Amino acid sequence: MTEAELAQASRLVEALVFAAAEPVPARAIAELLRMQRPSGDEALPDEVAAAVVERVRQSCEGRGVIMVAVAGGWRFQTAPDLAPLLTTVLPRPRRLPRAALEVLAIVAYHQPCTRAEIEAIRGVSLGQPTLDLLLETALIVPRGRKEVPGRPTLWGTGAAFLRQFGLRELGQLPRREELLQELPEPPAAVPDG
Amino acid sequence: MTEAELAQASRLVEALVFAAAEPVPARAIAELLRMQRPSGDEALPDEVAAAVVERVRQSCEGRGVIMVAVAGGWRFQTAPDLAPLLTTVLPRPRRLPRAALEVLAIVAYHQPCTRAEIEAIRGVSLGQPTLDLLLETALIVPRGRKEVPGRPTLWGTGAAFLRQFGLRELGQLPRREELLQELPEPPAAVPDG
Amino acid sequence: MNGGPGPTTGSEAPLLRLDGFEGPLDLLLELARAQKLDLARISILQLVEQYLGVVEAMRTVRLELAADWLVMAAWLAWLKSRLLLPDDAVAAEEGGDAADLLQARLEELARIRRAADWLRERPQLGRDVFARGAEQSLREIDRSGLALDVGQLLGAYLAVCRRGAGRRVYRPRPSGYWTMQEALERLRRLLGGQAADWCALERFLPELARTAASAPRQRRAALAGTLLAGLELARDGSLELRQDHAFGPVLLRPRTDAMQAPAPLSQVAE
Repeated sequence: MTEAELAQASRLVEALVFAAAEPVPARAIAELLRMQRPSGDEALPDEVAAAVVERVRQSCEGRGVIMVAVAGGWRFQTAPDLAPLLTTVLPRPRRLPRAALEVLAIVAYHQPCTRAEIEAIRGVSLGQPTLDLLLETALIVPRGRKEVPGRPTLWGTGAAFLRQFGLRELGQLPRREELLQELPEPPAAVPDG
Repeated sequence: MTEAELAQASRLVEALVFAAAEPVPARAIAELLRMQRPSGDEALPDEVAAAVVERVRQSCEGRGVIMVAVAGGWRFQTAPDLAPLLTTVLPRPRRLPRAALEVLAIVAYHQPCTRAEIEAIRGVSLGQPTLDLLLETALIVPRGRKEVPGRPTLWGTGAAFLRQFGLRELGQLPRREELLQELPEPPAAVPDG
Repeated sequence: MNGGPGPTTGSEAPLLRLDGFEGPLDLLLELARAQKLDLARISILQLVEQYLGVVEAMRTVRLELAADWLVMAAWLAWLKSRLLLPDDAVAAEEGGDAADLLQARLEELARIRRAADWLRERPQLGRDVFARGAEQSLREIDRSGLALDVGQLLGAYLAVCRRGAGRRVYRPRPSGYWTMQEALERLRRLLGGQAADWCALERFLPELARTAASAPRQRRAALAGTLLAGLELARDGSLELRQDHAFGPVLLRPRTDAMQAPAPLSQVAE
């Protein structure tokens, strides 16, 4: 790609990611770039697409709106440091209560798991409001049923979980062993425990 | 404002306009900038707010996403020249209503035929909306007039009919006799000279 | 038993805070943390005694205590007996296993708490970072196409024909015979542009009745109709008819003004 082509491709990727309601997978970006080539059949290596994405990402660094990798794709979001000011003018959804966060953590680490398993770990029953809240926000989703008597539903985290917490994939969660030591600084600094 | 302050103010405005659900009025921008000042009460002239907005607008020029003034304020949108490349057209073909389908079938097998003949075969009158729909889609077209009192229009199938059904010629449709071995002649098949 | 140390040392009324715990396990974890930061090194026996102390103290103030607190207390009392005075090696092993189990449960709960904290600290969408507020649809719906295939078309046609067939039972079938009225119209039309030559009556039959394929009855009806129409037109003077001999061809020609009065009808007819 010439510099001019690269610049135009960057504009296109920027617009695509900006317009999409969900994070845009790298694959979709590469496809768009391929389609846009004068000879649509000509192979556009994935590295070139990745380079264009990286160019866009860098061009946003330090701005008020940045491009981040999340939930298997790319999205624009406001820079985290602006949150205190923005929240004064933007509507804020209610916070997740402690119980909901704990249930979410259990599901994230033990998925797929049943309600009974969740309750056993916390040592208390799972309140309906908590379950409703997690389902409503699609932070947890049903993942089939466990083949035991009663066939209870198995729960797992949904794509909304990754989006909500800005995670690219579940693998970005701290490892189990790390949890009882000093926690790594979010998002993914080196653990020092 | 110092250059650093101006840069930070631009980031904030960019983030606000990006995250807001509605176009952001200049007034709201000025208010946010005032709040951000260490001394919140200090008057921030509107011109300064306007300068910050202009700075953000210019910083987007030539990018894939631009800031534009629309009714009610500022908002981001994808650059107009990119829209055709990004827009996905979803074909949602309509279904023909039953009546139109029947009329079309009659015309296909009895063309050229008059409205009265179509009505005689269907046994109900042919509503204007049905006829209009078929004409609009060019599935049927006028094929001259019948030399009887009133000189009614004769209808036949158009080229769009063949295209729609992927036919090379009308002869590719199954013959009437193949479809209707046991059925008597419909009234319109009566010889009329 | 030890007096139960509150979950937070120095708190003036730790017992009243029992309701603040999410169940017995929560309290146990809190008690364990008060012992040591490293859960792997806490004393299970001490923990058991602390829990039993809290529950006992609680029962002196309040009569009722949720069942799960008592169930846990009973289990821990059993565990304590196994850990303190094992009857035999088997009981001692049981106690050890149960202590390990409790340890593992507390560690898992602690892990989950940390994970929940970690999640809470993440910049959250809609709380700390914001996605685009306004929707921008880049989808266009194209309604111009038609969901229509040959199968539908044929189905519709069959439906129409079946419906029509059913209905015609109650209707007199159109005869399809050539009426005199039709013959009159046809004769007038054809004779209009015709040279004043004699023509056979048969030539004025409708297309259909002239072909061999048509039914004999239809053909005879057409012939009769045309003859009658010819007679009618001869009577009002617009054409002439003639038959040279019996069963010979009936001839007709248009009458022009220059011609004489028509031959008497009676002669021709015979």
